[in-house]
Order: sequence, then C-alpha cells, then structure tokens
Amino acid sequence: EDVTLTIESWRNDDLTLWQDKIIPAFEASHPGIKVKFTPSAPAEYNAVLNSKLDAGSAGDLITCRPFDASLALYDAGHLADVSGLENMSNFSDVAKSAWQTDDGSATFCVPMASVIHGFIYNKEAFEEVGVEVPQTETEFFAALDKFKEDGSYIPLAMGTNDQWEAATMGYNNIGPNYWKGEEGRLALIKGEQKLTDDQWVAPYRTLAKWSDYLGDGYEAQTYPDSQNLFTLGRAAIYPAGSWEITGFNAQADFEMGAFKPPVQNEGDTCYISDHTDIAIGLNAKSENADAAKTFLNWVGSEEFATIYANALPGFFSLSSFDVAMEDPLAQEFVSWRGECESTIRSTYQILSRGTPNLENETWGASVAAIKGTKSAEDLGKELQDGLASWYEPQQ
Amino acid sequence: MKSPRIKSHVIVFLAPAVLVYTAIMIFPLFNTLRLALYTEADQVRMFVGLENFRTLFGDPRWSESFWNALANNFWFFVIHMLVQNPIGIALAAILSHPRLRFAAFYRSAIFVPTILSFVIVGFAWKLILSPIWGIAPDLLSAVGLKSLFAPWLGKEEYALTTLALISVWQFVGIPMMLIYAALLSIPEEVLEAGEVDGITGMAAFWKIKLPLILPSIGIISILTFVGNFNAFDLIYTAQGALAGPDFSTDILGTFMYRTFFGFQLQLGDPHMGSAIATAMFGIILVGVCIYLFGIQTRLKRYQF
Amino acid sequence: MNKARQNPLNAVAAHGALILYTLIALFPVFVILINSFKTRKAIFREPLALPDADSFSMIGYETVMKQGDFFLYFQNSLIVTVVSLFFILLFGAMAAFALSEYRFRGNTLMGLYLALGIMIPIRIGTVAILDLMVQTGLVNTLMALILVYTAQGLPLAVFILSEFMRQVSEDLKNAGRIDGLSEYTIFFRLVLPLVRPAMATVAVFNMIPIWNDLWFPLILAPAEETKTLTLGSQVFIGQFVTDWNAVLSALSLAILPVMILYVIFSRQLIRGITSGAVK
Amino acid sequence: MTALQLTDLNKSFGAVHVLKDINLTVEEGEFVVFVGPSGCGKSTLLRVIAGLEDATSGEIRIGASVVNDTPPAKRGIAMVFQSYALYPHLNVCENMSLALKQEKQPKAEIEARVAEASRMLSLDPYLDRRPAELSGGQRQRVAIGRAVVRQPQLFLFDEPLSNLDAALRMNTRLEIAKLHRQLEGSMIYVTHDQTEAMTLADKIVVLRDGRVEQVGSPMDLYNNPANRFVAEFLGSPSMNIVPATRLGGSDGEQVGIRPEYVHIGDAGALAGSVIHVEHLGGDTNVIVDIGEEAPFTVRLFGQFDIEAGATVQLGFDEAKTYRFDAAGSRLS
Amino acid sequence: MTALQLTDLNKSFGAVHVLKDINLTVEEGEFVVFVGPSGCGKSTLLRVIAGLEDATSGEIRIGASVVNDTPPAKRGIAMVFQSYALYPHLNVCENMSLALKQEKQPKAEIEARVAEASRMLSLDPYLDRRPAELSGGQRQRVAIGRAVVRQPQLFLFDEPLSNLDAALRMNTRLEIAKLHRQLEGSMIYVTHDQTEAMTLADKIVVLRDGRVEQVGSPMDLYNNPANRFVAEFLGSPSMNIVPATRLGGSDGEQVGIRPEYVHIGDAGALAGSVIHVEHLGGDTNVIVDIGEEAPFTVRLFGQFDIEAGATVQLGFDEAKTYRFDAAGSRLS
Ligand SMILES: Nc1ncnc2c1ncn2[C@@H]1O[C@H](COP(=O)(O)OP(=O)(O)OP(=O)(O)O)[C@@H](O)[C@H]1O
Ligand SMILES: Nc1ncnc2c1ncn2[C@@H]1O[C@H](COP(=O)(O)OP(=O)(O)OP(=O)(O)O)[C@@H](O)[C@H]1O
Ligand SMILES: [Mg+2]
Ligand SMILES: [Mg+2]
Repeated sequence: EDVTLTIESWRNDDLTLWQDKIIPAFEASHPGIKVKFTPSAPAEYNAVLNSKLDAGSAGDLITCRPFDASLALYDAGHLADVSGLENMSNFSDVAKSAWQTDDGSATFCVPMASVIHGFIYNKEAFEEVGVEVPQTETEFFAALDKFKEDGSYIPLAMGTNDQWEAATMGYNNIGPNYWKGEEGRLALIKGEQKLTDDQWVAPYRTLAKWSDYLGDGYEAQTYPDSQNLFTLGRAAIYPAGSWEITGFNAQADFEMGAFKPPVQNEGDTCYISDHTDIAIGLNAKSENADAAKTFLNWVGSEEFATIYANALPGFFSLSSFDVAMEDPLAQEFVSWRGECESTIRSTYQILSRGTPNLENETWGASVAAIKGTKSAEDLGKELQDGLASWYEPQQ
Repeated sequence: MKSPRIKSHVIVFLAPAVLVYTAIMIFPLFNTLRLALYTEADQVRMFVGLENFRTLFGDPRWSESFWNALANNFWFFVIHMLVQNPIGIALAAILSHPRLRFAAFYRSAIFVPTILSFVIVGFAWKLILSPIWGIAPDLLSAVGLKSLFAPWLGKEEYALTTLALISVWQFVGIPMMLIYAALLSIPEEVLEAGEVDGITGMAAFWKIKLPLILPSIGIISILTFVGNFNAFDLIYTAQGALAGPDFSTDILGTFMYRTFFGFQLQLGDPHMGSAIATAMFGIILVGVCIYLFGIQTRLKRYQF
Repeated sequence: MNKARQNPLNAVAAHGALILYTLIALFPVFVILINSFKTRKAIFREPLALPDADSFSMIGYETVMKQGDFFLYFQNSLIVTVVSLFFILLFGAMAAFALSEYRFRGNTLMGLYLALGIMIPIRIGTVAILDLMVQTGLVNTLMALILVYTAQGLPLAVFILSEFMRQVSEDLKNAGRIDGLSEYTIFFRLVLPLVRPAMATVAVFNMIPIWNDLWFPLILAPAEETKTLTLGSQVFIGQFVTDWNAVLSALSLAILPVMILYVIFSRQLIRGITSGAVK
Repeated sequence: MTALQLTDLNKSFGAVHVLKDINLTVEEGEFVVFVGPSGCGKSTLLRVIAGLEDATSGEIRIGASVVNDTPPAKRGIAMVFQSYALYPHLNVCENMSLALKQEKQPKAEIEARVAEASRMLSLDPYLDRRPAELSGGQRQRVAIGRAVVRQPQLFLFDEPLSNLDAALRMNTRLEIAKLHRQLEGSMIYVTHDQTEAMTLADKIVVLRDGRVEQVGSPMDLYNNPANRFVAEFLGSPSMNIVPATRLGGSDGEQVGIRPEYVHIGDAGALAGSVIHVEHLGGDTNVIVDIGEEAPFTVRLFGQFDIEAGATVQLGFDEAKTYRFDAAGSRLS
Repeated sequence: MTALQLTDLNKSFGAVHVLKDINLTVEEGEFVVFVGPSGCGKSTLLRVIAGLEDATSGEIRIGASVVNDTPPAKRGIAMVFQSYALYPHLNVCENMSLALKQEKQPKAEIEARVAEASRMLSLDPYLDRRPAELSGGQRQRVAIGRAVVRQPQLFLFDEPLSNLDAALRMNTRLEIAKLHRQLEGSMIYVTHDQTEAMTLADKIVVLRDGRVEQVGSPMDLYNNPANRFVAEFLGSPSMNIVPATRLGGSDGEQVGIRPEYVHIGDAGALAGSVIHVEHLGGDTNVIVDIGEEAPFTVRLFGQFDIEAGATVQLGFDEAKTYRFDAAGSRLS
C-alpha cells in the first residue's frame, strides 16, 4: 500500500515545478511513497495552515516560513524536530538558523532556499542612454538622474501601494551596507544599537531621495505594476529580489543585468541580504512520519538542491553543495556571495515577535520615507519606541 | 397571529434553521469569542478576564488602531448609505416602471458587478485607476479633466473613499434587487389611483411608493450597516492586510483579521483577535438592536 | 404601461440614466473580458484595446484548462452553491414564516438570535468549525461546505424573508386556513409562491459569497476531488508572480455560471410579479 | 340540534369595542342572514365565528363543541371573504380545488365538484385564468365557488353577490338557495341587498353598532319591527318616519309608514309638494316634501308621470302604521 | 358641448378582445350609467377612458381634445375603483387630501372639501384610521370621498356603492345625484343595481360582451328595449320570456312579459303551478312553472300568501308584451 504525503505550501508559483520535476524525481527513487503538493494562495497560507494544524487536518509536510512563524509552530508542537536527519549535516549553521530554536538546540525544518537582494537593470536601456552600471551610491543617483533627464525610461520601478516592496526591496536591500550586515543586525538584537542610530536611519534618508525617480503616481503602483513596468521595458532599474529572475526571464524581451546594492564610498566592504526564505518541515501529527522523514532527508540531498535551484533560478540552495546553475542572472546574483558579506533581513529574527511588529512597522516606515511624509529621524524614533515597548534588550 | 402558546408547527418551522445554525455558526463563534477572555503565555492558556479589552482600549498602540479602524469603518458605512442606497433605490424605482423596455437587461447588467469575485474587482479597479496603465487618466483627459486625476488608491486622503466607492459599485445591485422586489409588491391599482389623482412621477415615488417600501429600506440600511462593519475582502484584496497607505483604509474587519490570523511576520493572536471581534460584535449588535426594537417595530407594514 | 402613461421625456431620461449606469457597471467587466483574451504584454501595454491579431491570445484559457480538472471544480462549485441555496431558502423561509406569522413567547428574541450570525464574521469560528468537521469526518466533503454555507446564509435569509412575509395578505392565509389547509400547506402552497421575488433576491445574495468563497473550500475541502472553482483558480495567484492571463481567464469563466444562476433566479422574480398579489 | 351558538360574545380591537354581548343560535340547516349598516360588525362577527379573530370574551359553540380554541380549519366551515382573498398565483380551477386536494379527495370527485360549481357560477370560460385577469364579479364568483365545492357543515358568506349584476345575482341567489336545500348545511350570510335578505333568509339578524337589534323571520321583521331602527333598515325605499304630532299623536313619538302603503289621492292625512320622481320601471317612487326635514317617499306600482313641484295629498291606512317612542322603541 | 366622445374604440388583452367598436358620446353635465353582465367590459372601458389602459384602436376625446396620449392625471377625471385602491399607508383624511395637496390647493380649501366629503359619506369618526382598520363599506366610502373632493370635469365611478347597506346606499346615491347637480361635471357610473341605474342615469349604456347594445334614457330602455338582451337585463325580476307559440305566435319568436304586468286570476293566457313565493315585504314574487324551461315570475304589489303547488292562471295585457325574433331582435 502506497503512502501518500501531502505538502502544505504557499508557493503556488512552484506548482508545475513540483508536479513535473521534483515529485517525479523523488517517486522514481522511492517506490511506495507518493507525494502531493497542495499549495494555497500566499496571503492566506499562515491563517489556513494554523487552522488546519489546530484542527488536525493539515498535510504531512509543511513548508516553513523563516524564523518566528515556524518557531511558533514548533513551540506549539505542530512541527517535529528534524535535527536527527542524516542530510541535515549538508547545511551550515547559518542556513539552519532560520529554523532553529533560539538556543539552537533543535532544528525543525530542512532549509530549501534563500533569496538575494539587489537591482536588476535593463541592459538595453543602459546602453541607449549611455549609463554605466553604478557601484557607489553617488553613481547610482547619477545614473538615475541621467535616466530622468533622458525621459524615455522611468528610472526606478517601484511603488508604495503594497508597502512591502518599499521595505523589502528598498530598506532591506540597501540597508545592510549602512548597518554592516550581521554586525548591525546582531547588535540590534542584543540591544547594543538602536533604530535611532544613524546606520539605521540613514537608509530612510536615501529612500527618501528615491521618490524623485519613481513613476508618476507611484503611490498607487502595486507590486505587479512594478514588475510589469520593468518587464515591458518602460523602466530602467528594478530594485529586486532574486526570486524575480524566473518571471522576468519569461516576460522581458530585452537583456537584463544585475548589480548589488551600491556602497557609500568606493572600496567599502559590500553587504548583501542573502535571506533564508523557505524550508520544509514535518507535521508532528503526521501519520506517515517515516515516509515524510524519508522525503525530508531527500530534500537535504544534492539531487534536490540541483533540481530546485535550476528549476527556480533565483532561489539559491542553502546546502553546502556546489550547485551548478545555468541562468546568467542567477549566476550574477550568487556571485556576490563571494564578494560581499551576507546577512539576512534585519527585522526577521526575534525582533518581530511582539506588538507592534517591527517588520510590519518597517513597511509603513519605508513608504513614509519615500513619500516624504515623515523625516527619517522621526521614523527611526517611532520604530525604536515601538520596539522598546515590548523588547527588553532595547528598553 | 394566533394564540401565544408555542405550537408544534412553529417548532417544526424553526427547528431545521435553528439546529443547523446553532451547531455550525453560533457554537463555533462563541467558542471563539470566549478566547477574548484568555491569553496565552508559553503555550499555556490563561484566563485573564477583561484584560484583553483593557489592552485594546487602554493601550494606545491598540486603541489608536482600533479607533482609526472604527472611524474608517464609519466613513465606509456613511458612503454606502449616502451613495449606494440612494442609487440602488433610484435604479429600482426606474426599473420598476411597468413595461420599461429592456428592463431585464438593465437589471442583469447592473447586477453583474455583484456577482464578481473580489479578486476580479480588485484587479479591474486597480488596473483602471492605475496611474501607470492609463485607463482612468486617459478617460479623464478625453473629457478634459486630466487635472482631476490622482493616484487615488495610493493617497491617504482618497484611498478609503475610493475603495468605498468601488464597493458601492460592486454592491449597488443588492439594494436595487431588494427595493425592486418591494416595489413590485405594491398593488398596481394603488399606483393607478395615484395616477388618476395626478400623483405621478416623482410625487408618486415620494408620496406612495417610498412610504410603502420603508420597511425594505430599513432592512437595507441595517444590512448595509452589518455588511460594512463586517467588510474585509475588498480592502484586503486591494490594499492587503495592512490596509495601506498608512492604515488609512484599515477597517475593523482588516484589523481583526490581521490580529486574529496574523500577517507576514506578525503571528496570529486569537485572543486579541477575539477581543476585537467581540468589540465588533458589540457594535453591530447595538446597531441591530436599535433596528429591531427601535425601528422595525415602528415601521408600518402594509399587506397587499 | 402604455402611451398615455409613459411620458416620452421620462422614458428617455430613464433609459439615459440606466444606460449610463449600465456602462459604469459593465466597463470594468468589459476590461476584464477583453484582457482575458490578450497576451500579458498587451494587457499592460494597452489595457483598453480590443484584442487584435497581434495581441490575441488564448494562453490564459489554455493554462486554465491544463491546470487541474476544471470541469470537476465547476461541478463541485455548482453542487455546493445550488444545494446550499436550496437549504438556505427552505430552512430560512420556514423560520421566517414562523417568526412573521405566529406570535409566541420569545418571538423577537428568536429573531435576534437568528440574526446574531450576521454580526460576526464566521471566519473567526473557523477552527471550531474545522474541529467539528474533523470529528464528524466531513473534512474534504462537499457536505462540509454545504453545511457551513447553509448556516452562514440563514440569518440573512430569515431577516429578509420575514420582512416580506409580513406583507402577505392576512385574508389570504385565513382563506387557506378555512379551506382546511394545514399550516405547512399554507406555507408551501400559498406563502412561498407569493414571496418568490424575495426568495429570488435572497438566493442571489447568498449565491455570490458562496460561489466566490475561497476560505472555507481552502480549509474544509482542499482535496482535488472537492476543490471548487474559485479555489482552483487560486493556483494562478502566486507569491511573487501572478499569472494574470490565467487569473483573468479562470475568473471570466467563473462569471458565466453565476450569471446563469442569476438569470434563473431573476426570472423567478419576474414570474413573482406576474402572478402578483391581488385584492 | 343547534349548528351554532354564540353566548355573550364580545370583540374589541384595542380600544374599539366592535361586538357587544352577542347571543345567537343558528339551528341545523337554517339560513341566517346578517344585515346592518356598514361598519356595524358583520364581517367581524363572521371572522370570529370562523376563528380568524379571537373572541375577547364569550363562547362559540359549533355543533356540540365549544370551538373558541379550535383552529379555523377544524371548525367545519367554509367562508367567502368580502375581499375575495383568492390565491393570486393559482388559476381559477386550482383556486377551487386546492382545499379538496388538501382533503385528499379522489381526483374524479374533485373534478366533478369543480365542474358543478363552475357551471353554476358561469365560470367555465375562465378556469385557466389567474385572478388578476378576471373582472370584479368573476373574482367574486370564484370565491363563492371555492366555498361551495367544499360542502361544509356551516357556510359563511360575506356579501358574496355585491359585485354581480342583477341577472347573475338572481341566478346565483337561486343557486345558493338550492345549494342550501341540497346540502342541508347551515348558512350564515351577510348582505346589504334587501331582496337577498328577504328571499334567502329563514332568519334575519339585524345588527347595529355591534349589538343584535332583532332576530326573526323576514316577514316577521318586516311587519313587526321591534324598533325604529329595524323598521327603517328593512324595506326599500325605507319606511317614512313622521312626528306623531303631525298625525294627532303625542309629542316625541314618531309614526312610521311604509312607502308602499301610501296612496296619492285627493284627500289624505298629509300633504306636500313633489320634489322628485324616481322611475324604476316596474314602480315609481315619488319623493314628497311634507315640511319635515326628511322627505316622504311614496312607492307606486307601475309607471306614473308626476310633475316635480305638484302638490299632492298622501293617504294611508292607520292600521298599517307603526308607532315609536322618542327612544325609537316600538309602541304596540 | 360633448364631455366625452369615444369613436370605434377597441381593446384587447392579448388574444382576449374585450371592447369591440365602442361608439359613445357623453354630453357635458350628463350622468351616464354603464350596465351589463359581469365581465362584459365595464371596468375596462372606464380604465380606457381614464387612460389606465391603452385603447388598442379608436379615439377618445375628452372635452375638445383627443386624449389617447394624455396621461390620466391630465385628463381632468377622478375615478373610484371597484377594488377601492386606497393608499394603505395614509389615514382616511390623508387619503382624501393627497391629490389636493399635490395640486397645491390652499390648506383651508383642502380642509373644507375633506370635511364636506366626510360629512356627506359619514366618515367623520374614521378620519384618523388607516384603510386596514376599516370595514368594506367604509373603505368604499373613502374611495368615493377621494374622488369627490377633487371636483373634476368627469367622474368615473366603478360600482361605488356595492358594499353599502340599503340606507347608506340610498343616502349616498342621493348625495351623488346632488353632487352631480352642484358640480355640473359629467359622470360615468358603473353599477349592478337597477335602482341606481334607473334613478341616477340621464342615459344608460347597456354593454354586452364588449359591445354597446343600446343607449338611452332609463325609461326609454325599460319601455322600448331594442332586443331581448336589454329587455331581460333591465328590470328586476327580469322580464319573462315565453315562446310565441304558447301565445299563438309564430315559431321561433319569443314574447317578453314584465313580471309586474301579469296578474293572477281566474282566467289567463297561461297557466302553471306555483313553485315558490318570495316575500319582499313591499311586494311578492310568485314563481310559476308554466312548463317551459325557465320559470315564470309574477310580481305582485303587497304581501300575498300563495301556497307552493297551487295552480294559477296568468293574465296580462297583450299591449304590454314585447316580441323578439329568434335572434333576439325586437319585432315592433
Ligand atoms: N389583464 C387581463 N387579461 C386578460 N383578460 C382580462 C384582463 N382584465 C380583464 N380581463 C377580462 O376582460 C373582461 C372584461 O373585464 P372587466 O373587468 O372590464 O369586466 P366588468 O364589466 O367590469 O365586470 P364586473 O362587473 O364583474 O366588474 C373579463 O372577461 C375579464 O376576464
Ligand atoms: N383591525 C381593526 N382595527 C380597528 N378597528 C377595526 C379593525 N377592523 C375593523 N374595525 C372596525 O370595526 C367595525 C366593524 O367592522 P366590520 O368589518 O365587521 O364591519 P361590517 O359590518 O362588515 O361593515 P361592511 O358592511 O362595511 O363590510 C368597523 O367600524 C371597523 O372600522
Ligand atoms: Mg364587511
Ligand atoms: Mg368591473
């Protein structure tokens, strides 16, 4: 009798990938286990998953959001400890950190991929207007100015309607260069730095300058609008995450390149956000725990890493295998790992555990910075007050 | 209107509805609302009485959001009352004109938006109102009003009103249908008597039809009230759970949803969520009670 | 009704107003429909243009048809919607009749009790409902959805129908009573046919949220065999990339059956008029 | 056996006291007609008997049992409503057969009874129409048909013929009389039509302002009215009332003279000038001003041409007059 | 001047041809009564005149102008509906005053007219009640009041008195006659009541099956009916129709004899046995079986006691009979 495993996921986008590549590969090597990938829409995923887990009707395998969302599931006993899996050794501690208890004693999800922030640009537009790929912030704004002058392209494709773009592709994209990646992030967690410190406020000041280069009515521009603006060739630069690569490849009919977040002065160490984004864990109440563990172990294998990374360029494997990727844009992104220091998004670990929620606050703050409705300093103060209201190390 | 003893047929008539409704609606809902009296710390559920409400109304971080959502909700409701219901009544009045040609077509056409899912409505209006893709700006400039254009959904000062109007657009079919049904039940001869009396057109509407459909208008008002204070989907699909820009479109529904189920990194807090839901419930209950005991009993009904 | 009573100016004004509003109502739908037949580029390049040789594409529809068993989803949606509506109307009308026709102790309170349901979003009771369904083994059956929708639709149905039932002539029901009709027959043979317009209205009200609901199918019946159409089309809404072609196509397809249901019910409404009340 | 017995029946609508201490017995097979001015409570009384309104106090007995708490359907009655109360969504045939279907009568029986009723009421061409497509009189006939097909123990008719034309009214009246003989059911019948009341009734009940004024056989009431109200109410044109002083009687008393007992001649007890002459074909009413507030009516058999303004003498037989005291009671 | 002129008027409801080639003139100030069997199209004709139904063909002229396309309100008419059609949400006073308010009449004027109408129709105690709280007759009076207060050029009454009792009916009839004299408006009046038709009408229009059968003054129609239908329709009880062969006439012809012209005596042209005697108080109808299908009615003035079953001889004056051919046309 075959065992059927059901995977809960928010990755609607990957449905065909799972059905056509990953599952057949797994089933071929593991007779007797069938796998069903049943994604739900990303916005509802957390709510749906929690309800199902509470009622005991959730699938065997659960796709894990990074940090607290999954930690809460583990704490509530919904996720099983998977530290013991053989292939967990294929992941570095950093890779696993997003799905570990605070003390690191238990790991409850097998890491799948991370995403890297940066900027994707329209190579043809750069050639046409005669702009060099910027390395420093000055060059970056000079390039934007040039596009603005030229007028045939919107310099930057970003909108504030959906809010998270501004925070994720704006603040957390350029920020690590200011707060020096992990150094700043950890200091903030420890309470040694405050959000009112300049390295946390300065990115807002920079963001504020972006508004001049955004399209008309960017206030109502949604995330898909931004994507479309760029892929239809109407914008020159797109503040991006590497996850865009697949879609952009399919949609844009011009050549694209990528550059990493510009540093303040030439020669500065560069920092990139190489964000642990997705993992997969075991429903503690699964009736097919053994088969599920087999599957999870397979997720830690090189075979999986290769299939996944190549099928979804832009989702970079977190395993220590050297996965060969074919996509040039993806290669460009992943090459930064060698040049710069990696960090993850500043708000994700620990700092968004309370109310107000620092991540969500950062969304609003980034929008406000861009729109210029509040000064960077005020924003820093607001965020700091909010964080301090519940986070002891910051009190 | 028989004698006041509960007879067996009354029970038979009520039983199926009451049973299904109690088991599947009331029981789960109150089970959930009960959570408002608890909180959870370290996986342990503790009874805290009204503590959550104290937080909700006492802690400025919560209360500000709450009052903001409530105020927005009121505005949302006001727009529906001022725009949706009058338009719905007007359309129904026009449509109910006997033998109006193409009435069935108009009626169906006007009802189409109500049938659409929120995803479509959100997409269509975002596309139309988008400053980027140019439908609204082009249409406005075609009539020489380009200067009036603004990225309405993105501006704090317009976003809520814009969404309310979209919601009006979507739901105008409902008051229309109800009023239409009510207008149709007015006996033809009464209207004819009015016609012979010289009470035609607007006068017939104000003096004869309107008084006779007042109970239906009452129903519509209370349904609008309940619907608006429970609204959630449109805002959620158009502006996301954070009801941007800067919470300017946050209404009780989105606030509750965000709190109850969590959002992004924010974990769901069923306890605070239930507290908000209870507060919403209280607000709506007061409204419905005012209607049921204050208005409905006073509205004169006429049997035709 | 006739020439003498129809002021031509009024008629023109009426048609003018209706046409204007119809345009407003249909324009966004038109935008959706034409765009569902266009390539993604064409959608965003010129959203208002009709599909032409260049931009015409059935890619969305193809994607939809490829992905999952759409006819099954369709059937599921239809079953759930129609059966739920049947129960809502039947139970709702029965309860409304009891409330509007008989004066018994606790009448108003019962009315209020039955109205409570419209005051709290049923979503927050999700966990308890899911628990219930898990315990009764109804998860991943259409029955679970039907039960939830029936419960969810009842308060509104009772609310509206009882209002309309109050308008049914007392003499008429009395004539039935004297004719020896039982209370049940009076309800089914006399009152129900006479409140048909209101029933149609209630049906339409409830049909839409049921048809378009995503939440409960997702939670109570996400299995392939029980997926509803709306849930089926959700696979096209992704985290980062949304397949607008497919979304538009799927949703355009989903409009059709509700439209048909709507037309059926609004027929009832018209039929209700022609049999209209008479002294 | 008594078919219906009302004892001390009272009915109020809130503060409006509509029926006052009604006591009444209807014998098995009897045809009882209620008459009385508009608004006197006839319909209300029928509705109380039918069980559609609760009596405020008093007892209603149908056959052997007290039915105050029996629902209408169980009282063994059929009723024709003044407002017809047809089922608007059913056609004529269905309107008539609904109750029989409910009783699970055999199909053939239903058809036969409906056919019989529709023949009797000339409804055959309309069996497929809905009430909205019928004329007023046709609707009324359907309402009668609906009651007739049920053949109950007690019929309640609320002005069933008021919308029919004279010919049809006469036919229907005769049919109802025949029905009554055939069915041996009791009937209670409200009408404003003198002819109907006089010809159909075994017993007429005169109501006034919620009270029973007099009960008796038609001719009894006509010839021996208990009071001025009954005297005036029955007979058309109404009885003339003249102050007794004009005829040598005592002050405050009134004398009633039926119009048909007056002759116009050379000499008479009263004189006056003709105001108006009504030609009804078969007879002629002469309205005379005798100097009192109310005009004096003389009913003549046949057609007469009398000029308005002519002075006439009015003669009558003293024996055929009625005397009433100031309060309206009959002085024998 | 003519108040109303109908030329070749036709009206169909779908396939049902209800009014057929109606031609009719109503003079200014005239009181015209429509009579005819139930369902013959009287209400429909009124509704067409009022503009509530479109004529299928033909011309309607009110005063000087063709009004086919004029809305009802502009035709200068008031109408009393057979089904009352009161405004359910307004009380009696408001029902009556609504049209006047709409016309922006001064307040005092409105009050005066309503007061006058309510006095005339004895509605004073009910001014604050809603229609649902009124009896059938009271509702009908409100409907009349509503028309009366408007003082239009042309009144249309659809059986306005059918629910009133004899006394009130007579009063209201007289009031309507008075109103007619005072207002000098024209009136069209539908009724089933012979007395009303005969006494009120300047001109009676007899309708049958959507056609005008005869138009004329009441006595004219009574004494000179154009055909058997009119002869039978007017007069109550109806004219007796006997095959001419019974009276020595030719085959196929019919002889009509009014019941009041027959006397019961020792010898007569016809003989039969008494079936039934109807006592109406003022007169007595004797129904006699003369061996034909239809019974023969004799109307006697006064009260008579005749045993059912007795054999009687029926005598009448040949000069007072009417002869009709097989098709029903009058043979002079
Ligand atoms: N809407 C309609 N559709 C079809 N037939 C109709 C409609 N209205 C009336 N009729 C028919 O037209 C004929 C004339 O109806 P109308 O109401 O004018 O009769 P009437 O003379 O007023 O009768 P009554 O004296 O009974 O009121 C009737 O046979 C009736 O059934
Ligand atoms: N629901 C009610 N509320 C208050 N008063 C009422 C109600 N129904 C009837 N009445 C009053 O009760 C009295 C009797 O009414 P009812 O209908 O019995 O009169 P009726 O004798 O049938 O008169 P008609 O001959 O005019 O039909 C009337 O004065 C009427 O106004
Ligand atoms: Mg009555
Ligand atoms: Mg009529």
